[in-house]
Amino acid sequence: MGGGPLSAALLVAALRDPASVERLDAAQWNGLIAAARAERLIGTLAVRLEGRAVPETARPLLADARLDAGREARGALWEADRARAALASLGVPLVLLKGTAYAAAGLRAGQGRFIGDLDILVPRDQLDAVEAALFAAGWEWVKPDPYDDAYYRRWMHELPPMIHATRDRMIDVHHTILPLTARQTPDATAMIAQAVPLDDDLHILSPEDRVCHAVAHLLADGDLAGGLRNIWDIYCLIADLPDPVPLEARARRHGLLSHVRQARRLADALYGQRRLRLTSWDRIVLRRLLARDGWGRETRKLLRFAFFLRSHWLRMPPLMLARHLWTKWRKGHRPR
Amino acid sequence: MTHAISLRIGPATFRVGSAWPGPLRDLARLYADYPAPLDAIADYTVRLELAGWARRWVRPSIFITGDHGLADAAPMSLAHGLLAAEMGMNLQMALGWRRHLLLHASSVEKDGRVLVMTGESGSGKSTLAAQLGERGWRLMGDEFALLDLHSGDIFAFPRLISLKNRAIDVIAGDVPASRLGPMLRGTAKGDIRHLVPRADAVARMDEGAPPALLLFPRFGHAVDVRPVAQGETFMRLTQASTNYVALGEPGFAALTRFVTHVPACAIDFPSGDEAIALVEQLWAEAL
Amino acid sequence: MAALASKLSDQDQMSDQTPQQDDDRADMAVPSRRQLLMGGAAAASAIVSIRPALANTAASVLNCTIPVPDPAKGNVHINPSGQLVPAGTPGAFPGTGRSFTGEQVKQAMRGRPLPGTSYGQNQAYMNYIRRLQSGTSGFTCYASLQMPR
Amino acid sequence: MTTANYYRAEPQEALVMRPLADIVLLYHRPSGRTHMVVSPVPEILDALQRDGGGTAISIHARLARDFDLGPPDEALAEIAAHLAELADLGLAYLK
Repeated sequence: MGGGPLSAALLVAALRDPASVERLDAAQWNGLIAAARAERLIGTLAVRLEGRAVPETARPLLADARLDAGREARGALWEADRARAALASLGVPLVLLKGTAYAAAGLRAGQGRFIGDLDILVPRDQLDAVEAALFAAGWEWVKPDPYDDAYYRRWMHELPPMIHATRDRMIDVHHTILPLTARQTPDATAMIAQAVPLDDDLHILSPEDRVCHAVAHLLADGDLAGGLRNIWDIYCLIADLPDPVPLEARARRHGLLSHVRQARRLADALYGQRRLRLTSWDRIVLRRLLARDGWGRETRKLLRFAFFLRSHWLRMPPLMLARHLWTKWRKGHRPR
Repeated sequence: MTHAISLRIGPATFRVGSAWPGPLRDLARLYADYPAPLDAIADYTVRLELAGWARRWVRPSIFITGDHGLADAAPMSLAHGLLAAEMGMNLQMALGWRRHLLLHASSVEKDGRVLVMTGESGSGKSTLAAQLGERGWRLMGDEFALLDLHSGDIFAFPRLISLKNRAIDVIAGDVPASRLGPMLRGTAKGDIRHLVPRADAVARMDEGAPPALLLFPRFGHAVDVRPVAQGETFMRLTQASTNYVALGEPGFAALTRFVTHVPACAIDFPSGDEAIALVEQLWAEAL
Repeated sequence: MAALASKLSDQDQMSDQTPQQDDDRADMAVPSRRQLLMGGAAAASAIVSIRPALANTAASVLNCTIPVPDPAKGNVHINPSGQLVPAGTPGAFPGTGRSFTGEQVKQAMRGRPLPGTSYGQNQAYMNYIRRLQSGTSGFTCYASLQMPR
Repeated sequence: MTTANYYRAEPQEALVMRPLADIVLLYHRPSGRTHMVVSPVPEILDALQRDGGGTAISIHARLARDFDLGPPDEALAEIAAHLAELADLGLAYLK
């Protein structure tokens, strides 16, 4: 029923060792492409395979993906420029996060990457001013639901998502990088202080903080949705570190040391030389990350649901989790 | 997925997987004479999945998805399985195609030049194309026209023509049964029956040709012809294209060249016969 | 588009030269001291920006449905202007517990009321549908039914 | 909408302008957006680009040389409104 080997394994192998695609047959190519699209890594794969011998029929498909990725990056940089224009009068240091930051700084992690929303980090005490300026420049709330709004403001690490009325692009304004309730409390002020300027307005996090943020986003907060993409980011970011030593100290400062070490092991297991020894918990995470079949469908549903519950659990202390889930349940939220 | 088929329509190759054999049997029969895909690597994967775990037995219904999908997609009854497969393929083209500017338009070719007709579903563009396809024109497509970004030529996407309601009687009467799909009653758009394009249209599906005339047909109104200004034509074509914005500058250049070279008219007609006479007359004037 | 069209009707010929092919900058040479149309300070916008028509055509190739209200909002009622209000608010209509198809909503936009609804219910539901925002289920379907904004 | 706001023009290579019979098409490379414009917007953009920037006042003066703009105060207000709209779209930059 699964339609050949787990396609996610094909995808990871192709990113780790691009030459390996020259041994794939048509069925394996179909699995590789379906998984790459489902994991939104088709652009990254296409850039990685540039110049490789690929079957005639796969060539235009990969060329399309590279063109799309280029346009994606330009669209993301334009959103960053619009946010800069909207916030210029506040004199607030505007720190770009995740995909937009990688694209703006020309990092390897940004090559071919799917970017989607614009994520920015601003000092917490400037949140209201930033919100007002974005409103004035044409952004609006995505979901005007009072309960969500209050929940976001109190417990989440970001404003509720906003969308620009005419450009239909979303922006997430963060004031720290993890929900306030999470056990780990990364030092956002230190991150902003160490941010690296790209030009006179836009900044990105320091090399070490970029890794810590990507790790925090993936392990501490997420249910590992988009995990393969996030770990590819982490693999590239770690590889680009000028010097690996400061990362450990920085991770310890943000209370993320064990997570950064796990991320390093996972990145090595998926995309690296696969020399680091894995824990049993690592192996469970890997099973969840590779749960996709040759048709691009999600498999191991129970394992996936367990991680879904885990992501809520990590986001808030038990008592609040119960109240939050009860409120959502009463309002009709049923996990699909 | 237990059942699968690969097929090629114009430049696009599809891999269609299904939880049931029925829809793929129809596809295999109706696409039998299409040029085969170059190899089994597909541009797109389409999946016809169970719309719920009970749906295998209780009122079986299909959830259409694939590389691209729409969360709001309505489940479809298994009886409409062939339509679900066609829609699945259309959805991948609409959301994913980048090799040409995709126009939600029908197109037919005669003497090496192409007539393009665009308009909302129900405007008559598909029926008119199907009728012209039976009257000496080469049908290139009833749903999508592919505008080449470099040459400006139109390329074909000759999927099965979906005849709706009255059009079924108008056309199905004088075509051999082997070119007709099953009668699908009570779909969201009424009764639908699929028609295989004529053999030469299928055989020549890879031949592009330059566009000579663009029409905005409107079925069910008194006969009338109005030229459409370039600015309005441009705007309406951007709204009839699912990938205009995604293509960036090449899309802008291709569409600008199209509207500055191809004359455009809005035509109203009460029925098919007036429409065909009107089209033949405007076609003669346009050359 | 209408604002632009009205401006067009009394806009005389911009330049009579035939449109150049691939030269990068159109030559703005204007033969005589032409009257540059000024619509006054409250001029309707002279700029129309093209928006992706993705939803517009995508969903027309696929049937889609619009749940009224979005089940994720729980048991809420809809007031005449289409806003979600707590169940039991006077003058508000209960949710239908079913979804309307894209076709049914398109007909309703042309005046044929949604099936199984009273006049007031139909107005409330259509106002709700018009207020749909991205992220609410049914938005893609609704966006696809609209003519270009 | 002060008429003294100074707007910097987008560099010439950032804009592709194609006149059609009844309208001017504008493709803005940095944003990947297409705009359809009618007078006086193409003329304002052209004046802005020739000087690398300008205010409603300077553009009004430059356009007045080639065109009859009608009552000055109305024309100034409209030019200022269009400049603000161009800045919103990123086709000009308010300093």
